[in-house]
Order: sequence, then C-alpha cells, then structure tokens
Amino acid sequence: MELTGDKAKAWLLNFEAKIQEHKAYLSDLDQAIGDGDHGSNMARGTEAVKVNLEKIAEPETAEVLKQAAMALISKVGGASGPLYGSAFMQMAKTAKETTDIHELIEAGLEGIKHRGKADVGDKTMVDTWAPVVEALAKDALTNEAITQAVDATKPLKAKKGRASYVGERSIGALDPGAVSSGYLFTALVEEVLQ
Amino acid sequence: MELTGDKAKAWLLNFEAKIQEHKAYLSDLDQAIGDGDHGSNMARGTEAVKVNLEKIAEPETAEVLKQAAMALISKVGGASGPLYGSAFMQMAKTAKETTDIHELIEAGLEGIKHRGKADVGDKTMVDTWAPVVEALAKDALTNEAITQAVDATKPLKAKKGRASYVGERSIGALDPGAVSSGYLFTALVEEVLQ
Amino acid sequence: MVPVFKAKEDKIMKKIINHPSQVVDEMLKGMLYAHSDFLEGIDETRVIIEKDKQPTVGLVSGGGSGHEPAHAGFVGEGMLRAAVLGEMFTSPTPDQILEAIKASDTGHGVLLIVKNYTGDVMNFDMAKEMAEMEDIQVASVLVDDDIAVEDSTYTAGKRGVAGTVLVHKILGHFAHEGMALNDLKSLGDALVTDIHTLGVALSGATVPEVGKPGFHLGESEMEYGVGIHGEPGYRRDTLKPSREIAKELTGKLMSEIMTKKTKKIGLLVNGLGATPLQELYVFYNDVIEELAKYDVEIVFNKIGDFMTSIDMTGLSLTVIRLDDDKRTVALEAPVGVLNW
Amino acid sequence: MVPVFKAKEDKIMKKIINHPSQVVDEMLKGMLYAHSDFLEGIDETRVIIEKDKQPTVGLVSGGGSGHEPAHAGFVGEGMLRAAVLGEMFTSPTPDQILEAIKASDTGHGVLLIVKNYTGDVMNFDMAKEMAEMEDIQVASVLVDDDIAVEDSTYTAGKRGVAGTVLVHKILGHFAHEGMALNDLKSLGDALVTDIHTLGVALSGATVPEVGKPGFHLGESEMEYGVGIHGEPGYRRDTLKPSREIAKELTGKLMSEIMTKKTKKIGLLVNGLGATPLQELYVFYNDVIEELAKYDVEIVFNKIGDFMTSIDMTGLSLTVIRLDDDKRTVALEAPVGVLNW
Ligand SMILES: Nc1ncnc2c1ncn2[C@@H]1O[C@H](COP(=O)(O)OP(=O)(O)O)[C@@H](O)[C@H]1O
Ligand SMILES: Nc1ncnc2c1ncn2[C@@H]1O[C@H](COP(=O)(O)OP(=O)(O)O)[C@@H](O)[C@H]1O
Ligand SMILES: [Mg+2]
Ligand SMILES: [Mg+2]
Ligand SMILES: [Mg+2]
Ligand SMILES: [Mg+2]
Repeated sequence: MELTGDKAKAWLLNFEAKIQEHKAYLSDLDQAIGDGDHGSNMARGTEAVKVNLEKIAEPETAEVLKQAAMALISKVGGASGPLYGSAFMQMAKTAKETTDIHELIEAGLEGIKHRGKADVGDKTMVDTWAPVVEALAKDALTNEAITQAVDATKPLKAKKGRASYVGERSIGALDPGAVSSGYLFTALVEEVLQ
Repeated sequence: MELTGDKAKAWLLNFEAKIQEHKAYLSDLDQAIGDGDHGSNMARGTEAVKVNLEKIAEPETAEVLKQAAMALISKVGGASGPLYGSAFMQMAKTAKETTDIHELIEAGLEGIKHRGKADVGDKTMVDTWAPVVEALAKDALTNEAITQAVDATKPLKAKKGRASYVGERSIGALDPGAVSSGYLFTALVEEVLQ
Repeated sequence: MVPVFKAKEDKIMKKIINHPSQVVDEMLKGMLYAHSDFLEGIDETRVIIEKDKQPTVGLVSGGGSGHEPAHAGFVGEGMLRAAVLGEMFTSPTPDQILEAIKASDTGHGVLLIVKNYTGDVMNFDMAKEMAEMEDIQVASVLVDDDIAVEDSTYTAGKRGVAGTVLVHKILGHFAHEGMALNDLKSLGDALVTDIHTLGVALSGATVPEVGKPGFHLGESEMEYGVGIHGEPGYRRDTLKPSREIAKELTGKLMSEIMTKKTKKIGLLVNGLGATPLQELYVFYNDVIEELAKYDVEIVFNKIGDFMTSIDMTGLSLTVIRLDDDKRTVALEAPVGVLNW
Repeated sequence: MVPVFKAKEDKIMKKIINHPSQVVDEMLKGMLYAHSDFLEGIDETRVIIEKDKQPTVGLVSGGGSGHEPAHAGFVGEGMLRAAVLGEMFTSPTPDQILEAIKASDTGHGVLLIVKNYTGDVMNFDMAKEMAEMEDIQVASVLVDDDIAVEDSTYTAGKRGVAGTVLVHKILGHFAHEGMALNDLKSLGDALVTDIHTLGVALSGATVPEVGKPGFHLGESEMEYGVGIHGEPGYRRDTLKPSREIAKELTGKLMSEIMTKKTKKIGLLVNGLGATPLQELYVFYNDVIEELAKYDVEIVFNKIGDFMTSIDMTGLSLTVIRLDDDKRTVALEAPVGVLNW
C-alpha cells in the first residue's frame, strides 16, 4: 500500500493526538524503569511535528516525513528523539524512491537500529517496529498484532537504554518506547491501512 | 549567711545535677522562643564546672567560684555562657573581700547586667536574679520565692536576646535562662541556706 | 553500632554523619585534612587560620557552626585570617576567639567581624577585653543586615546574616592592601549601614543534636524574614511563585537602600543549604526583572551558598550599595579562599 | 495566579520557581543576566558560551539540566568553551549541540565531552555528524565513571557522573595550553579510564514537571550506587553512619583504581544538591581515615556541589588516578569559571 502525502499527514496528526492523550501513562511507564520523561519528551516532539505539518498546504510524502524528522530531532532530546528522528529521516530519504508503506517502515527500523544499535529482544522500541515490519510484509498489520508486539516487551530484560541500569528489575514492565511506537502504528492502521 | 568553699562546691554540684536532669526541658523552652539549645549549652557548661571542681581537694570560696566562671566562659558559648560566666567571675572577685551570700549574688547580678545590658522586666535571667538578691537581703530566700520569680517571666515580652526576635509571640512562655537560674537558686537553698 | 539516629518523636534524621555530637569536630578535621596546603588549626581550639600570614591587620570572624561555607570557607589571602567555629548555631567561647586573635596578630592589630546576636556580641566582646589585656590592638565591626527584624531599643537589634560575607570580602581586600586597623574599622562601620538582607524559608533547619526542624512549615507554607538559625520571620504565607517572592524582597530591600539616593548596587542571592542552584538562578532572573522598576545599575552579583542554615530550603537576597567604586573593586578582587 | 504547584497525588512541590515548564529557560536567563561580563547565550538555543574565545580547541559539554553548576558553571577560560542545556534530565538536541559546536570552533576543532547515556551519546553523535558535514573537525570523549553500573554488552554501559567535571578541568587546561584536537582526544580517552565514582542517596530528586521524587526512600533508608537522574542503585539499605558509607565507597573505588598500581590519587566529594557542606566534610574526614589502609598519596581534592541531581540529598565520591603529575598540574591551574 502507498503512503500518500495526505495520508502521511493524517497519520502523524493522529499519532500526536494519541501521545497527548497518553502522555502521563508513558511517563509513568518510564518512571518505573527509566527516568519518567518519555511522555513529556514525546508530547513535546509530536506537538512540534504538528506545528510543522500544519504549515504544509499540499503535503508531499517525503516532505511530510522530513518535517516530522526535523521536529523530532530538534525538540525531543533524550534517547527517543534521535531514534524517532533517525527513523523518520530514513523514511523521508526512502520516500524519494518509493512510497510503499512496508518499505518505508522497514527503512525507519533500519534508521533506529543504525542509531541505537539495539536488536530484537533488547526491550526497546525495536521490539514493536520489527514485528510491525514483518506484518506489513504480509499485508497483515492489525491492532491485535501491534498490541501483541508491545505486550511482548513485558517479560524481557532491558539491554539497551536507561532501563538496562535496573537489570532484572526491568522484567515485568512494558517498555515505554515500545508503547509509544505502538501508538504510532495504531494511528497508521486507523488513518492509512483501514 | 556565709558561703564557705565546701558549701560553694556542693551548691554548684547540685546545680549541675539539676541542669542535667532538666536539660531537655530547658531546650524545649528555648525552642519555643529562641533556638532550642539552652539545655545543651548549660549541660555542657555545668559538666565542665563539675570536672573543674572535682579537682579541688580543699575548696576555697573564691577559687571555687573562679573555676566555675572559667568553665562556663570557655564551654558554653551562646548568650548564657558569657552571662553566667560574668556572674561567677564577679562573685569570685567579690569573694576575695567577703563571703556573704547576699553580697556575692548581688555582685553576680551586676556582672550579668554589665555584660548583657538587660534590666528587670526584659524577660531574661535578670528577672530571676534580681528578686533573689532582694530576698537574700531580707534573709528570706525560699523555693516559693524562686518559683514566683521564674513564673513571673511568663507574661513578659522579651526585649533582649534571641527571644526579642519573636516579639509579641514571646508572651506566655517562660524564659529559659530565668528557669535555669531558678535551678541555681533552688540548689543554693538546698545546699547552703537550709 | 547505631546505624540510625533516633530523634525526638522517634523520627529518624537523615544526615550523613556519625554522631550528632561529633559533627563540628569531624567537619573541622575534614576541612583540615582537605586544605592543609594553606589552612591550619590551632590545637585544643576550633580555630581555622591561614598558614601564611601577611604583615597586615588580621580579620577574624566566626560564630556558630551550621552556616558552612561561612566562615572557614572564607579564610585565606584577601579575606579572613581566621575563623572561629562554635557549636552548632551557638557562638564560640571567648577563650577560643582569644586564641584566634593572638594567632592572627602580626603586630598590626586584629579586626573582629561579628554578626549581631547577643551571644556572639558578648563572647567576642569578652575575647576583645582579654586580648587588650595582652596588649593586642583589637577593633570590631558589627554586622546587622537582616531587615526582617525591627531595630529598636526594645529588641536585640537587627541580626547579622548573609551580608556578612560581603563585609569579609570588602574589608579583607583593604586589609590585604595594608589599610590600618582604625581605618578598616571606620570603613566597616559605614559599610554595614549599606548592606541589607531578607530571607525566606520553605522548610526549617535540623540541628543534629536536636534532631527535628527548628520550625515546621506546612506542606504549602513558606515564611518571609527568617533568620539563619531558624529564627521565625515576619510573615507566614502560602507558597508563592519565585516572581512574587522576588517582588516582596526587592521591594522591601530597595526601599531601605534608596533612602540614600543609591545609583549602583550589588546583589547576593544566597542559598540556605538545601536549595538547588537552579532555583537561585530562576529567582535571580525574577529579581533582575523586578529591578527594572528602579533607576539603579547592578554592578556586582554573587549567586550560590555562602551563609547557610544547615539543611534549610530557602534563600536570602542581599542588596549592597556600591556608589563608591572602591567597594566594587574590593568585591571583584581575586582572593585565595575556598568558597567565594 | 497559581500560588502553589499541585503535583500528582496532590502533593505540593516546594520549590522557588514560577512554573515547572519554565525552570530551564528562566534559569538560563538568570545566568545570562548575572554573568554577561564573560558569558553569552546563542539566540534560539540553550547554549551558554564564552565571550572571549582563544584560538584553541573549543571544549563543548552539556546534557540534561538539573545538574547545576554542571555544565554552565564550568564555562570559561581554561575549562569549557560552551555548555548545551537540555530539558530537565534530558539530553539536549543535535541542532542545539550543532550551534554550540559552530560557535565554539576557532578553526582548531571542537572536542565534545559526553556523559555515557544512550540519549546523550546519540544526540551528540548526530550533532557531530552534522558538524562534520559543515567541515568542522569534531572529536568526542565519552565519560563513564560510575562504577555502580555493570559494564557489559548487556547494558548501556557505565554512566557518566561527577567525574565528568574532572575531565572538563584537565582537558580544559590542556586545550587552553594549545594542545591539538587529536592529542586532547587521546589524552581524554586514557583519562576516563582512570576516573571512578560511586554515589549514595538519602532521598530522590524531584523533576519540577514530574512533581514527585523519582524514587522514594523510606524514613530510615538510603541507596548505594544511584545515578544523577534518580536511576536506582545497586543496594538499598538502612541509613548508615558516614564512616560506614565511606568504607563501602572507598573500598569499591580503591579496588577499581588499584588494578593499575596507583600511587597518587585525587578525591572529589560531590554533593547531590540538597546536602549541607558540613556533611560533605564529615564524610571527607571518614574517607581520609579509611584511606590510611592504602598505600596511596592524596595529591588533590575538591569538596562541594559540582554535578547535582536537582534537590537530591546524598553525595558521590570520585577517585582519580594522578600518577602522572601533569594531570595534577592541570587540576590545580587557575581557571576563569563560576563554580570550580
Ligand atoms: N539503544 C536503543 N535502541 C532503541 N531504542 C532505545 C534505545 N535506548 C532507548 N530506547 C528507547 O527509548 C525509550 C526511552 O525514551 P526516553 O525516555 O524518551 O529517553 P531517555 O531514556 O533518554 O529518558 C525506551 O523506552 C526505549 O524504547
Ligand atoms: N542581654 C541579656 N541579658 C541577660 N540575659 C540574657 C540576655 N540575652 C539572653 N539572655 C538569657 O540567655 C538565655 C538564652 O541562652 P542560650 O539559649 O544558652 O543562648 P542563645 O540565645 O545564644 O542560644 C535567655 O533565656 C535569657 O535568659
Ligand atoms: Mg526517559
Ligand atoms: Mg538558645
Ligand atoms: Mg544558641
Ligand atoms: Mg530522559
């Protein structure tokens, strides 16, 4: 399936709304195994994304993705800023050649892995992105698949990011970045895939 | 009545015991209108007095009073140190000429007034010392007279020392220095006058 | 082993110490271990003194402990020659002060800088009398910068608080330049009339041996005009934003300092011990915006912990009149102390 | 008007601020108001930079806010050229770091000093890539002194904490002396392996926008090995006397540093924000007595608040290997910054 400029914009605005709604929840998740700022980091970032996107009258896929990347990189900070930022930057670059959703999200995942050096099973956002990419390859991305991927971070022991400091104690908690990525993909399902 | 060296020593050892016993109470009184250290200040000081006096095998009035003065001056600090210290220093000087108790305590009161510039009614230890001196002049010092003097500091507004900072709020509280001076004179009654 | 310190009411006091009664001595030992390159102690006393004494008037200050870095943190070239440390919140005794005076005198006399509290005044006075009997020239300057307290014949007068550190710095500079004792004394007496301070507290200070805060403020309360020993202030209020605290303090301080047609001032924002530096800067920002209302130039500032009250949260603001540029030069001069 | 700040659970946060979301910006404004004689900001960023830039390698550091005086308090001659301030406890963003790099370069390149946190590393890396695209020479040194955290391929590695300030000071001195970027980088890479830190907390830190402490310690609890953002440590315990804390920390730190047959060390006792200076000295005294067990000479020390965690009570101890006297010279060299 193709990601048009309009759909891309709608997707990211929906993502912003979800983040704002669940801001406190994301911070609480981060408080448990990190430093408690993931909600405010993402809220600050997606609000900047929204501001950037609202300026675009005739959305063009690569431009929308690039504007999102710029906003995330320059407003979030912390770990999630460069990671989400790199994901969208890679997507923007790829969008110059293809707007196929699977290929775009796969490029995003590569951006995250390149920047953060995390792998599947390290209890990071990668654990949401990787199964999503696989589902998209089979054209089978559903809210259930997303929830399943997010929930699967619970039993994992964190090996990357701030949560790795708590070691064993991270087991049993959801990864906040995996959860915020979950919202990104539910928004994708709602705005683009359905 | 005369203050012999033996009696002087017994008096001050009794004073020390009373201070140790009521240390917490004195600090609590000071906490209410001062800084809460009068009990520990006096405990530290009278303990040093005791150490000094126990070294004296054949007590001589002036020497006992001087040793007490030195201990109080060098161990108490705060406001009460120089005041009690000056009182005993004046008493020691006077003891070279007379050992009459009334004259000695009167000299002590002068020492306090000279050092602290407080007058009767300022809600300080002077409000215990002054009536005691008067009672001694009439040979009529009793525990009741002492208690009455101490209690009379309650309705006063403090005009000297740390308690003056709380102004009106000092009304209704006993003055800690007046109370500790009360113990000094009850000890005098017990060891010397009775 | 006593792992925790039970205070009254069975509350546990959270401090990194060994025993409440040993704090002052162990702190002093720690200071001497750390700074023996230029500071030394005097045996059997709690005096900290410069090793290398220039042939100038020696400045001696001190007071109760609990105000660190005051006063030992200001001993060194161009500031104090010696600091005398009392028990926690309790003036040191005359014999200790006397030792500091004797060790500080190089034949040019000694200037005592005393905060105006009954205890400090009397103990330093006694020490001065003793030193004079030993033929040492001694003068003293009394600092009473705290305008929270009424100054009248019916009180012990205004208290000496954070502004004392500015007196150390300015007089320390002139002493270092070789000024004579009498001149330092006159300069100091004039100086203290141009320094005004007001403090606010968000919580009380806990003296280790007492084990509970000197006063208790409710969850949403603050107090204006507190002293540095937990002396109560002039008003208890609900917690206000920094901007309003700045407005109240600058208003009161400026109306004091403007009685002299002041054109140039210096500012000292002093943390009371447990206040993060970030809050001191937020507050400084509000002070500056507040001062835009006045026709004065800010020619000097200092922000940090200088005269604390153990672990009190809160701050004080000091305004000093600097129309005489020599004072500013003295404040800006480099100095060989730990915490200026 | 909102006089009090309701945090979650309806607890009131006691801070001298205006609004939780404005703390960083107002603090920055306060700093620039106060120190415009030698520091300036860069418009539209949260960068604080030296006004007078020598033609040498520029050192740029930074990180989340809340660690004051780090890092802005260390900007000036002989130390950092610029500090980049992130949100509270959150790494600054690459575009801000890039502006700091551009403004710090005098043609001799820029050295980034980065604390080892995933966020800081990634943001500084991105900025470095961007700067290289603009043909600025950039190198970076990663500080990971916190031995509380296991260093393995299964973690993000050791954290950068108070020891970072020693890296600023030593590399700052050599940069000031004219050392080239590559040499500074090699020197820094070796240096960080010789700096080890451990912290203890008696209470958690409260981020203004969160409104409650990052972790809660019971009335008689303390935690060993905490990080500077409220990261949990390696053991929770009942509150111990200073002597025992000193024993535990020096034991762990010395066994780390003695792997290199160290003969000379330096010590940094760092308050975490709300710890009175008197406790830092009591603790220092215990550290020195503990170190008598080891055959090492203490040739440098520093005691105070350098890398704080907002209003956390607690402290950290850093041990640095100083067998190379050049490091000691660099640490002792005079410097033109606010809070060294
Ligand atoms: N190396 C990494 N690779 C991928 N994701 C990571 C990595 N490190 C951290 N993350 C993600 O970032 C999230 C935390 O983001 P955030 O709280 O905003 O940043 P910070 O940890 O700097 O406070 C984690 O929940 C995790 O999903
Ligand atoms: N000027 C003064 N003259 C006489 N007594 C005074 C004066 N100032 C204070 N006092 C006495 O000292 C007592 C307080 O002593 P203390 O608590 O030991 O010292 P500090 O006030 O320095 O803490 C007061 O209760 C009062 O009786
Ligand atoms: Mg986080
Ligand atoms: Mg008292
Ligand atoms: Mg006292
Ligand atoms: Mg963070």
